[in-house]
Amino acid sequence: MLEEIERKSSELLSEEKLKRDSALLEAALYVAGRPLDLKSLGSIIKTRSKRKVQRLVSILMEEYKNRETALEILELDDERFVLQLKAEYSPQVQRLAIRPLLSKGPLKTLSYIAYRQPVLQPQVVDVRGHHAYGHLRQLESMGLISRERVGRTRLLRTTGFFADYFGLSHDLRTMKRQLKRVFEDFEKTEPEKK
Amino acid sequence: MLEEIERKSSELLSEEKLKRDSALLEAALYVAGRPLDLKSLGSIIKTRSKRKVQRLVSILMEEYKNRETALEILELDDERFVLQLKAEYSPQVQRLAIRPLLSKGPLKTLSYIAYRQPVLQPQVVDVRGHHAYGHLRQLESMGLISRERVGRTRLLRTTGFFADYFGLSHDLRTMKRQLKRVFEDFEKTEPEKK
Amino acid sequence: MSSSIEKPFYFQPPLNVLFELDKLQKILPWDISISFLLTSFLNEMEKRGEVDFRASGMALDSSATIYLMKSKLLLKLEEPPLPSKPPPDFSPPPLFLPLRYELTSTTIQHLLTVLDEVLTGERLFGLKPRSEPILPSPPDFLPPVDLYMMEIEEKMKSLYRLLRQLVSGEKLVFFSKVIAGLEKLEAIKTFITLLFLAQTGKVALWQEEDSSDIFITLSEGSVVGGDRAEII
Repeated sequence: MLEEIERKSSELLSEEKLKRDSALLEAALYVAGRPLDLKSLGSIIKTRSKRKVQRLVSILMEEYKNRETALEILELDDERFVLQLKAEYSPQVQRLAIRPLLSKGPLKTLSYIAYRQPVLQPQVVDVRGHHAYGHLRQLESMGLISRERVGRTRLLRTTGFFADYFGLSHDLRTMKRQLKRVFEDFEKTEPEKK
Repeated sequence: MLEEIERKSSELLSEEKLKRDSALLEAALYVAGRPLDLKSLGSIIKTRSKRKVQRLVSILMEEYKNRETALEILELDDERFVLQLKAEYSPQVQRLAIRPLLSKGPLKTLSYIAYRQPVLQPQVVDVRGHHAYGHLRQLESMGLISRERVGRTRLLRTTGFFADYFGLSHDLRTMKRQLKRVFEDFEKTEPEKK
Repeated sequence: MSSSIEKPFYFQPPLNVLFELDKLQKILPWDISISFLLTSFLNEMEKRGEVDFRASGMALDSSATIYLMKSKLLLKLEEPPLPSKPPPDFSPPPLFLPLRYELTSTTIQHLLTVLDEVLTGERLFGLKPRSEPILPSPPDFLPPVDLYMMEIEEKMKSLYRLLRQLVSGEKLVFFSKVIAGLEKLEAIKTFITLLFLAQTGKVALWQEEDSSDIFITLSEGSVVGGDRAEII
């Protein structure tokens, strides 16, 4: 009898823990608004077991599917997961997005880095002026660029998050080709801007 | 017999419509990331009936409550609704948020401006110290305050976006009353921090 | 009254204040009524029928000192009172920042629009993108530094002369005017020389966010150093 109670209570406890971990993963996916890999998700629930994370996210995905709501959790090719708005709802609510990701100055600096990467910090400051130092700090803290020490300076690149945000490839060469292509198309359609 | 089928099909149709409208409202709340009033929500599902919107959002709120997830839909004072992460999950996942979150210093400067607005910049610096200059730049760039030139100094106010973000009223007097309540609650919960 | 033979009557309180100067330092001048003391002193002398001129002189001197002390205090009182620092204003606690996902309005189109502007700027400054991101290794042969500096100085002098001609009454010169008709390479060299001039403080440069041209002003009293050449 006592054993039975103990078993039940430990079952309840582990179920409680499962629920909490699952909610934490949902919280992470919601707040990030971008794909997260198993490692990042694992770090949130303090586990290194990819299988455990995979299992929990799968349950969460299933739950979202059953709810038939506007949101979905998707698994991407490379074991990454994203919580996002179902594409069909996007047109009706897009106009509610009113805040830009970045103001114009930092966005300019970011665009230059994306186009010329990997690029040395002094070159960016040359082109963008001394305000660029502030922009770089901001871009780095938002996880849009990385700054790697090279000798006495830093080498700048955009991050995976940058690629995800703008829907570009994670492969640098592909991304640059994509950017160039879109850029050329864009220049063609806006000739008065030249 | 035919009538019965017609009734059933129209019932199904209206249920379908209800589900879709509810999902659209969820989509709107998700995308906006700020409180939305009944009018804005109504415009998304193309209705002017506030009652209808109210009913649908209430169902959605109830659903979120029952799901026991990391997210919640809250109704604010003035018939506005917001979808957000439950506060208890915030510490574990806030590092994943895209935008650099405000640390305690800038948040305190923001509190002061909100409470004393419209307030002159030197007064803010007087109370909050010289770090406040940096805070003001950050708060302005995030669209939380505006700085209007007045003679040789600046007059500071919070923006409409600020009110929305923190779920406060757009009416200055009401907002100050709300803030007073928030601060009093804070003092009650953290008396040692005075 | 004159119980002591050694001590004259004016060494008794309260008159002693006028004759024992060290006592004076310990008493608040406001507590001393000069007129009362002097009247008592005179009355006492009259009563005794003896006039002591030395003691009178001392009493007069002490009275003047006490009077001076009072005046000083009065002047001090007249100074505007120090503004008492108002108690610090109520500093409310930080607001709780709710975490919400928010779809931002920035799209790849926005990124490309600003990229177009940045690349135009890059072209304007003649800053050739460095094809190799790694620091270039030093070439085998470096021109002697002195010679190089002399050359730069010559170039700076002649550019400065040209700028003075172009200014002719106006306050500023447009960079586009300076390089009008020049080959691309020459334009780049001119720009670099201009940066050297700016660095020595001979000229100041600036640019408006919405303009592609650089404005140049000549500063007569050149200031060396300083961060004057800010390119936006």
